Amino acid sequence: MSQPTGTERSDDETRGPLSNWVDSAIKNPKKVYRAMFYVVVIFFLFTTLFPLYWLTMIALSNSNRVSEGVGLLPAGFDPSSFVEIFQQIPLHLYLFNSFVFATLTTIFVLIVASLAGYAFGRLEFRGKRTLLLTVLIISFFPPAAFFIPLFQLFTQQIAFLGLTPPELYSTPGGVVVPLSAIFMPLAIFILTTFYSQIPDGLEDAARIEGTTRLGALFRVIIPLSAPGVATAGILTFIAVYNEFFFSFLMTGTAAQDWAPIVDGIISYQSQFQVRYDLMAAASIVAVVPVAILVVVAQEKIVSGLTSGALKE
Amino acid sequence: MATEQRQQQQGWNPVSRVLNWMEQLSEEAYAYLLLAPAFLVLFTIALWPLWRTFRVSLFADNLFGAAKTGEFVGLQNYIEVLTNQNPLLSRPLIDLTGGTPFFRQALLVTLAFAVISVVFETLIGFGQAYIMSKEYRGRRWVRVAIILPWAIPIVIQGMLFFLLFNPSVGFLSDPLQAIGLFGSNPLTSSTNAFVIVTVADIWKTSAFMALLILAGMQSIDKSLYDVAEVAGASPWQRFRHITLPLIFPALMVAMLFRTIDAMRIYGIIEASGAGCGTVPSLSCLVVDTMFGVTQAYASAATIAFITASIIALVIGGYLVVLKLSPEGSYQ
Amino acid sequence: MATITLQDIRKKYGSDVAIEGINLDIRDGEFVTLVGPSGCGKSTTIEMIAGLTKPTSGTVSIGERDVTALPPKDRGIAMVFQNIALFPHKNVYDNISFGLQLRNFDKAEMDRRVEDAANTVQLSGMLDRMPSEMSGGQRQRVAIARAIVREPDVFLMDEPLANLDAELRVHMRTQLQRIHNKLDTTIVYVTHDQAQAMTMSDRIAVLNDGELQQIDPPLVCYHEPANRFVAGFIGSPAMNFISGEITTDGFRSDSGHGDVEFDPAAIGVQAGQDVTLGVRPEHVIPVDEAVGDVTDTIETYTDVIEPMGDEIFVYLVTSKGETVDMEDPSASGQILMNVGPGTDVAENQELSVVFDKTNLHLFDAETEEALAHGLSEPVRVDTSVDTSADSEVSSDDD
Amino acid sequence: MATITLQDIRKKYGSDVAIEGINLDIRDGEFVTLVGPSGCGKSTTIEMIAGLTKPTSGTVSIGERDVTALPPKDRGIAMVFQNIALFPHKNVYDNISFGLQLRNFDKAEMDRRVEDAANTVQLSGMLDRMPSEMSGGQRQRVAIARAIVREPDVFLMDEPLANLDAELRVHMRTQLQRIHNKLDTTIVYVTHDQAQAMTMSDRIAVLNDGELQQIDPPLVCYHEPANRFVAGFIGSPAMNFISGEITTDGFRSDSGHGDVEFDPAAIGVQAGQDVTLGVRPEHVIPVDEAVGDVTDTIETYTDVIEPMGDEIFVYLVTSKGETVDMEDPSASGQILMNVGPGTDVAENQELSVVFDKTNLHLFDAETEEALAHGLSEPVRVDTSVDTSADSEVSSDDD
Amino acid sequence: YGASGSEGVEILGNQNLAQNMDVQAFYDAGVSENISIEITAGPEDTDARAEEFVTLLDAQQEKPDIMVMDNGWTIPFIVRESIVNLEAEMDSEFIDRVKSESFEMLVETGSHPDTGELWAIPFFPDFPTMHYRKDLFRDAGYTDSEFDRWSTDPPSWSEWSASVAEVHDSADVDYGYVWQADSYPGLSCCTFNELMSSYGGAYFGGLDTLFGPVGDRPVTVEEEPVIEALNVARDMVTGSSEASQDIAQCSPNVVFGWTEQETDGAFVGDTNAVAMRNWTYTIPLAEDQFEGGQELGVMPMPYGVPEGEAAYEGLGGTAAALGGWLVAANPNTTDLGSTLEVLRAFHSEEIQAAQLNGPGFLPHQPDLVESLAGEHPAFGDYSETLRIAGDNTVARPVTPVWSQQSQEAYQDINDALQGRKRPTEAMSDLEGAFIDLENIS
Ligand SMILES: Nc1ncnc2c1ncn2[C@@H]1O[C@H](COP(=O)(O)OP(=O)(O)OP(=O)(O)O)[C@@H](O)[C@H]1O
Ligand SMILES: Nc1ncnc2c1ncn2[C@@H]1O[C@H](COP(=O)(O)OP(=O)(O)OP(=O)(O)O)[C@@H](O)[C@H]1O
Ligand SMILES: [Mg+2]
Ligand SMILES: [Mg+2]
Repeated sequence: MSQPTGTERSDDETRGPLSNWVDSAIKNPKKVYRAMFYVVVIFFLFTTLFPLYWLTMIALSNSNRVSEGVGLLPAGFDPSSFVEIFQQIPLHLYLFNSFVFATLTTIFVLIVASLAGYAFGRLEFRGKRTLLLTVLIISFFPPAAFFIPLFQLFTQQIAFLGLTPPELYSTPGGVVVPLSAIFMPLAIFILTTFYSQIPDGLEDAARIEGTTRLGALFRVIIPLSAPGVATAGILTFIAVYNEFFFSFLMTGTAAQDWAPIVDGIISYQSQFQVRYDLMAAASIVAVVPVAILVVVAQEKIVSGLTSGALKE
Repeated sequence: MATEQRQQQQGWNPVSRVLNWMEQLSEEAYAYLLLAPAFLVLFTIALWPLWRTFRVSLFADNLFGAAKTGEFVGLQNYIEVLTNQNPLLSRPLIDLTGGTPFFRQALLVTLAFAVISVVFETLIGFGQAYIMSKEYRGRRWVRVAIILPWAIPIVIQGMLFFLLFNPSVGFLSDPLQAIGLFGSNPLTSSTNAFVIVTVADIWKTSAFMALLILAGMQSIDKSLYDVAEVAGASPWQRFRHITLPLIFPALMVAMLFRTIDAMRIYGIIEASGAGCGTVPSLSCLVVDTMFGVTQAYASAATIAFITASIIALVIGGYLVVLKLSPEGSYQ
Repeated sequence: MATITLQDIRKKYGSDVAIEGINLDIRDGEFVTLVGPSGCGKSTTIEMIAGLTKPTSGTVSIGERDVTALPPKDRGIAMVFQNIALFPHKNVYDNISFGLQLRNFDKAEMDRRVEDAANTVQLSGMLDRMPSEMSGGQRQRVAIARAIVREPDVFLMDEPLANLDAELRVHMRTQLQRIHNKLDTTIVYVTHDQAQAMTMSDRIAVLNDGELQQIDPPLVCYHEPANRFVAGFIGSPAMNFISGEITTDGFRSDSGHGDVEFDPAAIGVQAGQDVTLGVRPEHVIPVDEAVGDVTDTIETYTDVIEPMGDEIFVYLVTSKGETVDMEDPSASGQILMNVGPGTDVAENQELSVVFDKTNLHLFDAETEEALAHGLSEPVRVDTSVDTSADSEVSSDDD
Repeated sequence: MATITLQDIRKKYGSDVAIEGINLDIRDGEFVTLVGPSGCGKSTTIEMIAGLTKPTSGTVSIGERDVTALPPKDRGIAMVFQNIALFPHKNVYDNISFGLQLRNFDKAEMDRRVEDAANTVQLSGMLDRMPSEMSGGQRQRVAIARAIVREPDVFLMDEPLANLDAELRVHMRTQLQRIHNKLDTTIVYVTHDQAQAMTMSDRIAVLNDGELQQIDPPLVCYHEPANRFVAGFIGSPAMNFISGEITTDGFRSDSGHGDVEFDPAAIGVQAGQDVTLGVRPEHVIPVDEAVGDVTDTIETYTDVIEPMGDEIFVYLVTSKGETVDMEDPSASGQILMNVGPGTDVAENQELSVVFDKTNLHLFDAETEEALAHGLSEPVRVDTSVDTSADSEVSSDDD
Repeated sequence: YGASGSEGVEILGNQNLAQNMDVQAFYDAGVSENISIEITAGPEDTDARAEEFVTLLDAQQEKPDIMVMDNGWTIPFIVRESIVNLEAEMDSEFIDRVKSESFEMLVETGSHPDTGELWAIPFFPDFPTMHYRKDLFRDAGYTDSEFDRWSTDPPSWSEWSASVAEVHDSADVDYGYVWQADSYPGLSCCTFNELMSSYGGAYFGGLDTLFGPVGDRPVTVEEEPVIEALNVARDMVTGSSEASQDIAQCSPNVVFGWTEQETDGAFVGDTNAVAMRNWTYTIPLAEDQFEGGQELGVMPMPYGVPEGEAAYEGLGGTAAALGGWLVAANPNTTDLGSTLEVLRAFHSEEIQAAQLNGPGFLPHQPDLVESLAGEHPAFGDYSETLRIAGDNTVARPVTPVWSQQSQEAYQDINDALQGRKRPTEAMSDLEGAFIDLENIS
């Protein structure tokens, strides 16, 4: 294999590179496997990235030539939309608002859901099933079903159990609080699943070393569930960052009133005219923070976290 | 001994006193304590509003005055909606007469969408998770690339697919028309628009599946694969006997929540330009009814609860068919 | 004060009873080894002392204090787990120092202690490794270091040396004893290794099927096993058992080989009682080497011979041509003999042997309780006193 | 045909060398045990045979076929892992039958085999349990059953009996031998248990620091260790070493205790050469029991006495009042003696001992290679032949 | 961030207004200098704007003080009494002046349907006109005389469709006449509404019953003129000659999925169509965009049947759907006095001039349209056309249930256009749905 004989070599030359490859592939099926793997990778990259590529082409197109059709290259070339998006509206403020919502909600959800996930995943208690079902049932409802009472509550029109909360409308609280509740069931389920898979032996070891049960959760179980926690975090963050229903209705339309990024993006749309190039450019800009987050967080989704831990 | 003293000193600190108190609790009491914050949030922010919304659904709509609801009518709203007698609904919810074409009935559209999108997203999610889990140069970028669609706001996702299938801007509808798959106005034909909406959703949300499946895969102890390999398992058998059962809980969570989400589909329908008129879904009915200037709150609340019940039926079926308890294979 | 007291401890897993009801008093500074067959409840017992498993009923006290409801962290214990349980996300240093970090030790003191502990387990160069980059034995040593670095009142060790080689095992054994002496720690130790159990322990607690069989100093367990189970379990290779009955002038074996003469009255047994005679392999002696008070000659044939280096196991059968059933070493008609390395034996030979009468044991066939130890001047075993009280008495002499 | 050949195998983890270059020929149907200190590379070697770890260089062949690039599943092996690694989501039955299910065995045959294997490991009643509901030893037995049920050509077993008690260990040992004989399987076995290594193996391969020290039948390793390392490693308790030098009429120890007279020429050493004398504890004999060819009397004092039941370890020091350093058993001036259980010794006594001259070993102090085994009629060790070739020759006689 | 101060008056409009309106005009119109005025932008999409107002009124927000409302959904706010009843707050002399001087339809869509009280002041009207490419028509032999005639006296649909078809045949553009027939609110309120009107049809039997009383008016969508209008629209696209009039095939079938912005793209952006129906805002766009020989022509919408031949009073002839916006006051404002003072200014010539010159919004007073728009650089050439079109507007029947009815309507209309239902079948379905909704109270 490694040392082809002279005749083979001359053979190869006449048959060309493809059949050479086929030949060596037959001898070494790993090669075929590798090649197929890369084909699959490229396929997935193409399907996920192509629409984004095209979005970039729209952003780079000349604004009034978009409607002529944008192909693989921009219609006209006008990168100025990336500047214009900041001139028309304070896009950075919208970005900041969404970022604040997403960060606060993600932290809050991860903490509260971690406690609940620990209880559901690792403790035995009566009513576990029922409570878990209750959590699930909350996500059956269209968000609109929660909206009006919360809206009235946050605008101090009604009281909850006799209490009137501070006016949360048009503050981060008005978005973070409902979104926390809405994205909590998913996070609880994810964390429950992952926490329950950490072997008891490791928690036992931590407790013997002197942690409380809660300490074991934060020092051992959460670090070892990093893939699950990172996933729950990414999913929640992105969902909130792009959430439109509550963040739109619970805030004003202006960046100063805590309007979210999506509000910013759609304001490039006027009644009869849509600046696709601006919307595209703005959404590309808006995706950047998320992309950075994903780059960072995906490092946590690594394998083998529990290998070498236990003999069993 | 030093350790001992330290522990005693800790005993005076109020924080650790609380922690100590928690530590003494029985497992059950401790579980309830840990669940308290979550349920406090869920109760105030979710259950309580639901209760209020439910109450609204028991009253009549009032469209012509300052008050939004009229007299108490009990379950009348539910009966009217379920028998298609509520004129405020733009689409039949359930049309048993068969008179309305398939893709114009909210329930059927919703179910079809849920089934198709969840099936495809699961399959694609598996594929994506697989390539994200392998080690090779540039893996981190592949991961980012695959997750990116999930990071696209729904408005942009909608715009993107609207434009891609827009006969004048994009270039996808021409070839599809040429081979006869699409009509000339894909976004106004319910069937075509349904396909577009579904494709758009699969494009975006496969990443959701992929991420959860990937996380599940990464939590598997590698030595189990060694054992399986030595036992003679082929790659498929390793997948079948180790990967699949061990990611099953994570997969279930992913599928469960995707199904729920798919059955609440709304945003992409509006954003892609197809519109609730072309591809009506259950959530479309809720939002249209609740937030139009008509402000038919009672009808909207009714539909919201009916939607939730339908989802509950489907998810219940899930749990029964897959013989899952909600806590699944968590033991 | 770190005495450990288990009172009427029972533990059920669902409907499976793991521990049947154990009473155990461990004195301050004592080194008690739990032994028993796989699955007998050793780990369960140790986990209940640690507070990781709640007993179904009964109380656990450590140093006078009832700790049954106390969490593990407040019990002042360190533990080596049977399944090792290293923190896979922490390197060796962090694994070892974890308990110290929790107690906010200062860095210098922590470094010193970790360095010390790592030296003790001969891992000093490996503090930066992750558990997944270590061999099985190395991981086990990290687990030991993690426990000893804390210098607690009580050590619980569940097979801490299972994956170590003989030399290291000896080394660790001495180290543990040194720590034990230095800190005056109470140690509860689980092992399957007879040599460890014999050499390290103040007392050995023998468990079987969730019940405590005997707790006594090692040699008492060896020489005066409380019942047939302990007799068979302690000592490797195991004791030979010969079933038979009491006659008016001693023991008559069912097979006719291995009769022993003594006065039944001296040990309070009656003629006709079914009993089992126990003789350890080293008390089976070729007749030409016999000295002292021995039984009558037994004609046997050698079957398998296993030279072990420092001793030789000889499997004897009582009738010619028979072969030893290695799977059931106590099958009737076969006897295992253990002789010194210089002894001249060959397979399939005739060989006359005798039993050393001073070291014979007699057990009731039905209750399996010991009736007598040593049949030259038989000593009657007082079976009316229960095991744990018994141990209290007999262990006083250590 | 399942011979196993390792050729020039090297394995590095990053820059750490785990295996230095090993050549190993295992014959079809042979039972080879790998022994060596913790971390010496036993598991790595076995994993390379299995194909779980790729050697950095060198080739692995199984039954004539070069399998270096072959995945584990195509190598026809079954393996017991050191870390057990049961499938946590499968019950005992499914864990054991996993390999059979992969091969689509029919249900009846599978049931039969699983039942058989479960019986062999004494777990027949537990087929429905989940691994998490079992004790450490029980899990280990499941792992063994999972391997033996497959009846493969080659068994690789990494400390399969570490967590089992003595009785079960003996039982498993016999079972494994039975399987070995019945199926004529080639077995590569890792253990820390000397008794297992001695009784089960056709040959023992001693590894140290990633290098093969000796591969020979057990008694050859015991009686004719290739070097000081093997001499010290094989045998428990370990051999005593006394450093000294060759004089014209034999060996003179540095401490003055333990001189031996012999003719240096007979073993080809020269006066003045630094050497180490090795004597096993059982070859240290109280002078009054001495028979045969022994050395001159050595005056010693007993320090610690460890009665083990069937034997007694006596720690001797050569000058009065000194105490034994248990941590360094080979410290100069101390000698470990192993005597029979009847021997009458007490602590802090004077005791004259002699060495059995036929069982003394001489090692080069520098290279640590063996120079001679037995100094009554000294046998010269031919050091020009390298270890592996050596083993080929010496193992022929088994 | 945080609560807006109560100082000054905030007007919530759109981007265009916020950016291009000269605030000074308010002071010129007499608003006291010590009232600060701020114009902010809300969502551009009309439905989103409506939702925004619903929520901020529900939230009892103090800001904005003045809301710019689409005449398509002002009446529901009036009926729900969620805005200020201006007739109760302002002097009747001013109210009467507004009522009499403004486009009548705008006034009606800002008044309470039961009492006729004025709740919102007209801001600007909007209506479509027919845009066409004079240069292409010239190439096909048409001359300025026709163009001049059309600008005040539009052709019938029958003539117009034939002309467009003829021009399209010879011109190098892809599309003939482009218009908006997507299944969207614009179809029911406007495109089809005006077509139906010019054929003498109506949803609820004429102009008197446009704004109610709900449940007490006839539903007339099954009548012949409505069906005829549907057939005309279909014929323009399919050429199937189902209408009783001769209508030439002149439109591409993509119009069934098009809204304003696609037609805009085709006619203005890509200069790729012969003619287009669109709102007045496209006139400046096209003026701006057209280059070389390209030349814009504008005329009122073609008619179906002549005025007077229609069964209902005021229908037939040229008809343009009335869009337009009103301004209303937030009842939660902390300074109602200043708010009313600013509102009053909207009905001044200064403001109407400023809105025309700034954001390009036409005046809401017909007589100002001609005088002011005549000088406007873009509208100037077409001021008479605009006036005629403005005089012939037809409003949508806004009531609290209109939003639902509109939805039913555009779905059924689009179904009929696309051939998914026969026109009669679609209209009979629609009649059923309308009656159900009429009877809801
Ligand atoms: N993944 C790894 N990375 C770095 N070093 C490793 C890795 N795995 C093993 N080693 C090192 O290689 C050497 C050999 O390891 P191996 O597991 O073969 O030892 P072993 O002989 O089986 O020891 P034990 O008896 O303790 O199980 C050890 O020193 C170990 O620390
Ligand atoms: N979670 C559990 N559920 C059910 N039975 C269990 C569970 N844990 C242990 N057992 C059973 O309890 C008994 C005692 O287990 P334990 O672990 O204490 O044994 P052990 O003496 O430590 O054995 P080994 O020497 O094999 O480690 C065993 O028979 C075991 O099968
Ligand atoms: Mg155990
Ligand atoms: Mg190993």
